[in-house]
Amino acid sequence: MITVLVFAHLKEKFGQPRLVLEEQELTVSQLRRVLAEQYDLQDNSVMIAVNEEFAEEDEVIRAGDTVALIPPVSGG
Amino acid sequence: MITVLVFAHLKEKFGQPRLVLEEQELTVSQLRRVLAEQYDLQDNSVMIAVNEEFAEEDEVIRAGDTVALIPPVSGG
Amino acid sequence: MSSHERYSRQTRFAPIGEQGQEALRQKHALIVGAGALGCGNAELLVRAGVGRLTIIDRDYVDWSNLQRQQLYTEQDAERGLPKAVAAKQRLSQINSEVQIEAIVGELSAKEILAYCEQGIDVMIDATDNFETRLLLNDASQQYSIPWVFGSCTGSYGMSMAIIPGKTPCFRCLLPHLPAYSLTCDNVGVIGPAVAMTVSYQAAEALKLLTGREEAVRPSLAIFDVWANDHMFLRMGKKKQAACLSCGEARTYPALNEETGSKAAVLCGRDTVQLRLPYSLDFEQLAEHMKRTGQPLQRNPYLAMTELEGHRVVLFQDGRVLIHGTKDIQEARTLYQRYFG
Amino acid sequence: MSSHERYSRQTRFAPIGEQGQEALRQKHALIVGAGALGCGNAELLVRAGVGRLTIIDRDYVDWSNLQRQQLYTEQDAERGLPKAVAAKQRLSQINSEVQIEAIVGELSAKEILAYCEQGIDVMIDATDNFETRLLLNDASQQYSIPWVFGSCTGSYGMSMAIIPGKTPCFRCLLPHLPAYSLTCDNVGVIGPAVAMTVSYQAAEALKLLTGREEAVRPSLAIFDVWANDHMFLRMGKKKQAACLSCGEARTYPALNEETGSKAAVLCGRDTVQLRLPYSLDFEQLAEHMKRTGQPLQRNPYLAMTELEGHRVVLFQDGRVLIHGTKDIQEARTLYQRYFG
Repeated sequence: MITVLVFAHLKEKFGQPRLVLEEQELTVSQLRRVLAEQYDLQDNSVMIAVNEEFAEEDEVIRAGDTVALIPPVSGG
Repeated sequence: MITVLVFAHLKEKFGQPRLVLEEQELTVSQLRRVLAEQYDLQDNSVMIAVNEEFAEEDEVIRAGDTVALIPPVSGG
Repeated sequence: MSSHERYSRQTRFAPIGEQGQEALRQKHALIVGAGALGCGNAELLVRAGVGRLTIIDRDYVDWSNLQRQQLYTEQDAERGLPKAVAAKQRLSQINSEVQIEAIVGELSAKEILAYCEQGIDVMIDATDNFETRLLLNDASQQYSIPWVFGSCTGSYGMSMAIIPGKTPCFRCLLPHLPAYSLTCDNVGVIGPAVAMTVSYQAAEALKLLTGREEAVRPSLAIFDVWANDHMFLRMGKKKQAACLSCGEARTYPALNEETGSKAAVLCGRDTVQLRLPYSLDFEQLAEHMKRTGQPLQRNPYLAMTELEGHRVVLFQDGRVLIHGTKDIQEARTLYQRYFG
Repeated sequence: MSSHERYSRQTRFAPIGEQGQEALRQKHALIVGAGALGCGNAELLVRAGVGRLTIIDRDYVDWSNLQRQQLYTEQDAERGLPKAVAAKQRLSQINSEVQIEAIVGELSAKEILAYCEQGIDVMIDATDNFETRLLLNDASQQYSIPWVFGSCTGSYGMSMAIIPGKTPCFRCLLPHLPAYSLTCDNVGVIGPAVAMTVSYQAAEALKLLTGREEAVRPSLAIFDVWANDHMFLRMGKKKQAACLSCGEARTYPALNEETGSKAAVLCGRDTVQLRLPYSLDFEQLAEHMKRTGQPLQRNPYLAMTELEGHRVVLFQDGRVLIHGTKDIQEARTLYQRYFG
């Protein structure tokens, strides 16, 4: 089980502040594909952190990890 | 092993941002006694949280828990 | 552009919307203190469009305030304006749609109860001492009015909304007041720590004032902007059944104590405050000072002089600040020597 | 009270002290943008006593800014003052010891390089778009000047100090710019989110400017003051060896692109900006408008008129804002029709 915390407008998009994925192991880019296919999240600019650390695209996420989806915003 | 995070001026008092106690199990009031005797912390007003939740004086702290010592300040 | 557009960026924020904005316009907030936290909270609520704001403070603008008290300018410090007066001036220029009341004086039990009777929707703690917080806390419980605690010193601060019947109260949270408390007087304070405390306080106040109590954070935020610490502490079972402020046999002790001692050492200042049992007539005072040959500087709100190296500030309500000492006896003696 | 006392609460903060205060007095900060983040950061640094501050902004004060832009008053909005001008006015009243330069205009690659040549110690991001951030980022890398990223929208924001040679750069952090970005135009923004972003930015700027780089937070802060989220995200291996801004074969692409398009839809505003290839003579313009019978409102910095329901604002440097549209072609057509 992988917990995915979501921030800002993604909360409304997903209708909840966190997702729970049943996957045992997947890479960050595989996660992006799952989010695109199952949750209609096409945005490549969303930053992804695993256990409060920024993750590379080939990094492996494992059951028990906590993922955060961080959409950049430009306002100032 | 119990990790004790310390805030504000307690960092300077203890010379470090965290203490590590070897105790396996003790109550919050026992922890206050340990801090008074071994670390010269006499201040009864310091708030104590265990695993990011406020703790009662009789609550039991166990190895692996993270304690936070939060000194109240009055400035404004 | 119309005043309707004025709040457009706030009404577009979905959790507030037009409805929350209208609710906010109907609300009355009380801010206790016009120091660093008072300035920041007042500015945020006035810009946001609260209907009515009452701000009370006992002090005047001093040069050492300018480093972090965002409503004040050099001119305010030069003129020695009472903070409440200077704050109202700036706040009115920022938003003339808000009804602003500024009170120069100390908050006593009698006064806070009178405000609560009038109808206050949220109280914001911008005080510099625990005694006044206990007063706010008891009044909050007696009248079921939420208040937002906040304090900061150095780079460290904390904040929490206290909602009667829902969260633990301040006395539950802090059953033992510190014997010695950190203030900006002894360890200083930096602007970003103030800004963060204000951000936390004003966010919760805005939730309460726009009718979104369900969004209020149920935890104490603590942070250190220099050491890069940050934590939300959940309340657990902290609410005390035996609490004298919110428990079953509550007595509201802070409201029943004699309101303030006659003399006190002020937090954050090397200063003693004396309370005379009568109000001061500045004309008479000026006459008296002319006879003794002391120069007296005046504005409509207060009079200042210099006695034996101590700056002395006299308010019309009978309060006298003696700067440059923390010794109440020394302050009394000095006052007696010149004013009898 | 002397100006020495002015910073007493900051020098008593041990990590700054007298030494840090003196260092700060020697430093020059550049703030890019005088919107919500620009106002807040500028006020904090000016109150803190930075030696010199340059602030640049292309916009003027509008009623919808007052809800969150702390340097401006109703009078500034009425007069339609350029933000940089209004900001300087207020900042000078706050602290006359700081040397403040206000520039009305857009930041181009040429300009930012010129500032860096002059000597800037820290750059603060108060822009409203990613393009300008990439410009700051490249200039920062080329001249080894740290900058402090910050952005916010709704109740959500983020901030991080970017230190060349030490942290990943902005391009490493955000290799893919969003196709569609949240701004205060589409989802609004609330004051407490601004205050928190400013607090994080100013804290890091203060560390850098007082010579305490070792205290800089090595993580991206993200937070949501309404949803009560808060996280510090560590950088991991995020620094990219192949990065075009900070990698081995860097080319500083943002500095080499043509500086800004001739026309652009402005973030946060239903507005198109046109750039004329010449500066505007307001006397001639007034003559021209008199002939066409259009009313023209002027102040020393800009001229405003109303054309077919669109407010049109003309700056001396040749920029023209057409409000009430996001259609660049429509804006061009309108301009052509009246000014040829």
